[in-house]
Amino acid sequence: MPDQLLYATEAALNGLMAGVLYSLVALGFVLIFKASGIFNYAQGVLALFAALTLVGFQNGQVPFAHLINAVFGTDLHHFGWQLPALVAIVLTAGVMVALAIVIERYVLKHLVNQPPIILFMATIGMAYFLEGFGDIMWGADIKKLDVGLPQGLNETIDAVTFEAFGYGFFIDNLDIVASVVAALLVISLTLFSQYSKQGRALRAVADDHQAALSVGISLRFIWVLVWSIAGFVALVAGIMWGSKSGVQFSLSLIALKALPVLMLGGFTSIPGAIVGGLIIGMGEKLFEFFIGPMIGGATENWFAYVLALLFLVFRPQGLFGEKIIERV
Amino acid sequence: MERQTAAGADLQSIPALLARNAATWGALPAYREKEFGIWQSWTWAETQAEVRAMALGFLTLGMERGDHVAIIGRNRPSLYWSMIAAQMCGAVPVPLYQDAVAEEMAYVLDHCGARFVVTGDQEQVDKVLEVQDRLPGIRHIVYLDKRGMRKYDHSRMNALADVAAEGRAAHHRVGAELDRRIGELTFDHPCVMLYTSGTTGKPKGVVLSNRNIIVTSKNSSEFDRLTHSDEVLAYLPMAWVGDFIFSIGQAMWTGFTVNCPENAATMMTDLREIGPTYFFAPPRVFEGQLTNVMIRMEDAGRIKKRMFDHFMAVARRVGPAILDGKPVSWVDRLRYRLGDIMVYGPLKNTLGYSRIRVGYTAGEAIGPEIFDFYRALGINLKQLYGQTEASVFITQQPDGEVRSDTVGVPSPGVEVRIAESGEVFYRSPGTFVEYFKNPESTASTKDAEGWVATGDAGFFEEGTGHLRIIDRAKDVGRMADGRLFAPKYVENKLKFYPNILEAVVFGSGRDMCTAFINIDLAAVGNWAERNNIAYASYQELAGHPKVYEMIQGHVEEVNRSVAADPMLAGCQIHRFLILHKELDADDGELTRTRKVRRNIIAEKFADLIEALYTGKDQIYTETEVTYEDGRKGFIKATLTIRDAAVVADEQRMAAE
Amino acid sequence: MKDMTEGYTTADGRRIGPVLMEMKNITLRFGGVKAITDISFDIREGEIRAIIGPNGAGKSSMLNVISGFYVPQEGEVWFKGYRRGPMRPYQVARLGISRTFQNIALFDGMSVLDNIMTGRLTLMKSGLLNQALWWGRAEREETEHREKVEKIIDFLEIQAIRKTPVGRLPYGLKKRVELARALAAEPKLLLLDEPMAGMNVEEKEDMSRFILDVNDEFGTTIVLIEHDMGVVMDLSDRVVVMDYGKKIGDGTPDEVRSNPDVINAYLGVAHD
Amino acid sequence: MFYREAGDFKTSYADDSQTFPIRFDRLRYYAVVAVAFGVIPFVINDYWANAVFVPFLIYAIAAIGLNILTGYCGQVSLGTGGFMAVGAYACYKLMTAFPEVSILIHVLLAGGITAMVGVLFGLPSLRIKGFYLAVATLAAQFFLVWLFNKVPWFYNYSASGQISAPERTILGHPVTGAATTASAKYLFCLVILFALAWLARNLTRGTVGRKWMAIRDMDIAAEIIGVNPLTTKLSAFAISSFYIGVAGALFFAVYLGAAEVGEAFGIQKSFLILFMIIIGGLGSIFGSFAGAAFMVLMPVLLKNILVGQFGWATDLAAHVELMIVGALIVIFLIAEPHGMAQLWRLAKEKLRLWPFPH
Repeated sequence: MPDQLLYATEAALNGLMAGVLYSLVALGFVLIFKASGIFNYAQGVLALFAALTLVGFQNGQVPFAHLINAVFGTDLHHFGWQLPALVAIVLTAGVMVALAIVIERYVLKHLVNQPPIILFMATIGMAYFLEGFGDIMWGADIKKLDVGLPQGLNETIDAVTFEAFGYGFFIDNLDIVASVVAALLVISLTLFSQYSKQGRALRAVADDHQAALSVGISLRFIWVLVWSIAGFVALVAGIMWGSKSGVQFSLSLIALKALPVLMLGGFTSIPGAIVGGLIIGMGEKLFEFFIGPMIGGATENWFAYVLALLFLVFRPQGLFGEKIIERV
Repeated sequence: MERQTAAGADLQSIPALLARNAATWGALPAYREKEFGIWQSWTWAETQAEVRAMALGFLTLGMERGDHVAIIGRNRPSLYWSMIAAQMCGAVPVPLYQDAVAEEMAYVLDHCGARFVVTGDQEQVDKVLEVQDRLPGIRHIVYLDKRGMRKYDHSRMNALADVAAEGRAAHHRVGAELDRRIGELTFDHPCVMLYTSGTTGKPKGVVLSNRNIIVTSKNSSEFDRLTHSDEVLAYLPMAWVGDFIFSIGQAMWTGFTVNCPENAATMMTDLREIGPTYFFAPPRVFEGQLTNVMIRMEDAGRIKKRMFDHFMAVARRVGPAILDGKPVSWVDRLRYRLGDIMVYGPLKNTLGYSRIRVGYTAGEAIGPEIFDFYRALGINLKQLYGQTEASVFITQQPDGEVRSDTVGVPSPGVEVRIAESGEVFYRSPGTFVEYFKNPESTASTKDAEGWVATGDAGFFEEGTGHLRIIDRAKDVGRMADGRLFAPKYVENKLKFYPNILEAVVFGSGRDMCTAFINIDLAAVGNWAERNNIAYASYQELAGHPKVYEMIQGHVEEVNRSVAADPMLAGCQIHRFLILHKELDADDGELTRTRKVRRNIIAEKFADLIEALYTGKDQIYTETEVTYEDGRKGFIKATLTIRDAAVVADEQRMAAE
Repeated sequence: MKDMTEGYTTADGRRIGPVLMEMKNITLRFGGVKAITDISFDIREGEIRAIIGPNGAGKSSMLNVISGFYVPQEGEVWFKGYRRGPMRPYQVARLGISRTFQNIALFDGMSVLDNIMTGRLTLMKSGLLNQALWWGRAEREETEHREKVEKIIDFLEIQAIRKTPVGRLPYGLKKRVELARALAAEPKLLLLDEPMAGMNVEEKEDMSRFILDVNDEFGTTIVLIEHDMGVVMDLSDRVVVMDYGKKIGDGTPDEVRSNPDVINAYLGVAHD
Repeated sequence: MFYREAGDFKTSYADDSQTFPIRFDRLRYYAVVAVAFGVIPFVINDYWANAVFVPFLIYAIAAIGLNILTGYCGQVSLGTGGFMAVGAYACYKLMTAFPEVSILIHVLLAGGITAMVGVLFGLPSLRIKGFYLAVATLAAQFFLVWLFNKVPWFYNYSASGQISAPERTILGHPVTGAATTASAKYLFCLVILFALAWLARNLTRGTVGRKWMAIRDMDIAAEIIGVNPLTTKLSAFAISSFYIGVAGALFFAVYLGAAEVGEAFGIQKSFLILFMIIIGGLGSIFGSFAGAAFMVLMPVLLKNILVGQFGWATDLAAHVELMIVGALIVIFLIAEPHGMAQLWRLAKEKLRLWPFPH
């Protein structure tokens, strides 16, 4: 039946665009993992935190207002100004860099040479901390994020497709923008890591810490760098997701969405992250579209994982990860 | 009570005691050994079975009455049992020092004409084999640890376990014979033969009869109220009479448990695990542990260190008194209780001394501060005086009458008398039978009435009736006025001060005593730094007036304590000087074992001695010294001579 | 069932039994790289067999083939007269082949005692429920195996460190504990991968003594890889020499010493 | 300092390898057990039961379970919440299907069912390791929660989608349902915890435990000395899941009474239990207790102080709690990866060596 097919295509397109965002978040993971062997569970919370901060700056919120009010019985809320989106974004980016430095200084530095699983659990700890911190700083209430991105149905596509198939695809402008931005970001990051000096240093570290150190690359600098980048990526993701469905805790769950992407694409491969993201984005939408209705829907929550899980069982190193030869 | 009577009648041998114990305490532990990670234990019943099996085995190997059976190895139950097994066969066990080199071993094995040798392990077997060709007497070698023994020629060699197994198999055949032999044993049969490590000449084989061992064990056990619930750690050489008395004699008499450590390396942990209630150690062991404690405490945090020092001070003040049951103010008692919770208890625990009820030390003089340290902790550490020929005990200190400078009152059943010469003589049921194959030295040591010369000079303290050992009898001289001159006695007192390394006292045949002092560079140097006294060389430090003052203080204290004994009052030091060089074996002033060579020093430093007696207070001297590289050289120095305050006898007389 | 040719007797009178294990034309590749090329040799019961060769000659790979950690692409492995199919390493272990590792592979989270106890896992039978209730068999078994292990601890003279976590031990002792763990399995064939690497002289002497004692007391067949030529020549009955994954010599130490290929391939290297 | 070990020697391997080889520790343990069984039940009231003791006991069971898998066998799992849900729903189905059967049986069966599910999701652990596996276990978490949400059969088609525990009694005393007394809840959980902890101790001290730890410390070496990775890992998954399942069943039936899978057994639960064993101490039964106690007590404390004393808003206190927990995790991982159990061990060593520093 053609209709079915059309709906499917529409779903696929939407999935594809969601997938780009997954890839974006996943990229944050990959960068950090390659550079420091850390599997950064806090990536999602970084996005949440970035979004919260952005909103905070835009609306001129008083940081820690609740805390201050609670302690001193004051009644602060806003400074009463509104910052232009761009300024707010720049400020937020600065905050993310600062955060990266703090994280490096007070956490990572003390965890070098720990087994990966310990580092992983440490990032879970950080995630908790940041979540609490963000909420205290900006308040836990659901906030609306608007940096002036176009939203709502894209008439053009709707019209064109209607012309073509007699059925107008519903595709949200935001998604288009998001995927474009994401795509750009992905490309620029790839270029960065391929051609820039820092990028090469970064890959050197990824290949062999000792060697990198011996040629005079500062590990700490690299870490701050990648965490800043991760922070920035998080910010972008935060903006997209935030503008889509408001800034709230659930935003931090996009990290959980990115994990299967990584398992699929392999933790060490940038292309892997991208392809994995697309596969998952599209896959879950189609699965929901075809199978969902039969089993009660809302399959997005787990489909990605089960897919990745099954996949891993047959290819443990992921899509693009290199095969491990065990030695004794 | 039944034991008392029994002692007279049927308990006339170790095997008999073993049978008694197996009957009385069959299920209680007799021997334990740390092996394979746990304390393997044997009850008295099991022990008897084991020993009997070994004895049967020995019979099948053809062990005869009167044979000598050499035992070589570290303290292990099986080796103790093999001694008893030998006794059952009417043979005489001869434990040897395991660390002896093959040569010494050869002498002893040859002298006692050992026909059987029971060894601990391959190492000992090798030593015996090394000299076996010279010892045709040796008929069979038995070893305990099978490790590495498979390749050896077993025509005249066998594992103890296998011997015992053969014995069990053959019990129908030789059982009756064994019972007969056990039945023959009386008080007058030899129980063991122990070789005294020969400081002078070749070692002598001291023959001790069942009477010697059993009666001595009985008396000494009752003296300290030892019971079958006591625990000892057997870690001293099996060839030493003390170990035989503790681990066989008293163990058999009272039925207490003998524990053998896993090996030398784990000895301290094993001591801690067992926590013996009855413990013997030579002074150097206690000394070593004390230093160890102090060193470890150095690393402690400041608060903890302070706390430790504070409570140790309290303990030193009141601990011994409390232990001796003397009256102590309730405040101090409270302090001590607190200290016990904070320090003494844990400390004793980590050392493994928590459960010690009776502890002994002997062999040489023990420093008072060392002795008091352990007493202060509440450990009932006492001194005894004894020797192999006496089956150990001559005198010992009863509970509550313990002091560092006496060796106690005559042990039960022992008579002690002081000869004119000041030499100590004793007569006791423990007095040895004879020196094996050596009648003349037997005669020279033990007279017709059975009095034995100890070779030590000493005297009984008035009032307390405690014996005090002064010195080796041959070193004790007379002064011009015929008063006793005991240099070692005074020197030891001086050397108990950490600041004094060596001291040489002169006065034989003179009218007063004088002394050379060697300061301990480490201790005094340390002291100097604390009192910021600068010094460039040993010589400069030695000559420093402040140092002289300090040493003079020590000397005068010693004088006071010496004066306390009328007999020795003459040995007070009237004048002394601090030597400009350390007495050194390379210069022949000391023996290699760091004993002072009085005469050599006397002639080498004749000028100094002369100065001491001619009342000069300065003396210039040149002394030849040998440097590390063997070169010789001279050091020149001008030495100060000081007069030390002495307590005049007549004053004391008047005072009393 | 292949025929087992009779054994021989060594100079010091040790009886060497028939062939225990035979490698036939083993070839092992990693991707394109050939680690081992067409190597064949046999191991006889009760002998000490050494595999030597310069670095990268493929010695360790050979050991890994024997221990079943690598499965060769070509060739056959015969053990106790039967051809050994492809097996997981733990199955090989249960055949009575245990080993030590070049860079120590102890379980750092456990005490020396527990580490050695793991050596006996293949011999333990009690079931899960049994274990959980710590009743009957489980407890009995624990004690029995502890006794065996204590014998080994005694044999290798490591009583003093029984309860220490292996993480805290110095290198030499770790090697000894690893040997103990391998022995605990009461192996028919014991593989030692550079047992003396990085040891000082007297540690080496101790280790050599232990290896000989093991072979002597338990009659264990031993295959060892070692760099120290002196040690190898003293210890081993027969030596296989490898170079660039090929076998260039096989025979008694003396034969090997006089083999020209070996001399220029290995001994030349050994002297630098 | 309080230790008196001289004369406390072992003459058999049984004594030597017992759980508390040192006399002093043994006595202390008996004392604790005596208080737990002999004193608390008589003084406990509803507040203490619901706020502290019952959750502590139940979380302790879950923590032991996860510790077996993660601390002893080295397989990190983030699916704990999901497995607890399995236990809860299994228990619910059994309770409602066979009202006449004893609740105790149901709880244990629930554990058994969870064990099977655990094995199922444990299978991938053979191929994937470390945090790959950790992430994979999230699949279990999300899938299971979704399952219990979407399939009405699991909650007996109840309109609310909730499950709620009917009253069940043991020896005539209700242990589930509204009429349950504080001490009944407490005792019921305590008995189960005590039994399970004892079993866990036995498992971890013997053959199975050594296999697990071998896999944890160096899986390759473990396989080469003869440990079968398949059975070993799966046994860990099975037993661990059994414990977690039992904990889930109790959490629902005794503690909550009524539950909605999303908030009762969400991913947060998985992390909570994980944190318990990290802070308490990986690879230590005692650590499981310590961690559970800590994670249960801290919020109560904070609440009492921040809300009770300072009168802060509850959500603010909650945020502060989040920060503290997060910070603690990081601090512990940095300073003492073996958690409170290790701190305890060190303190004990100090006391044993007293007055010596080392």
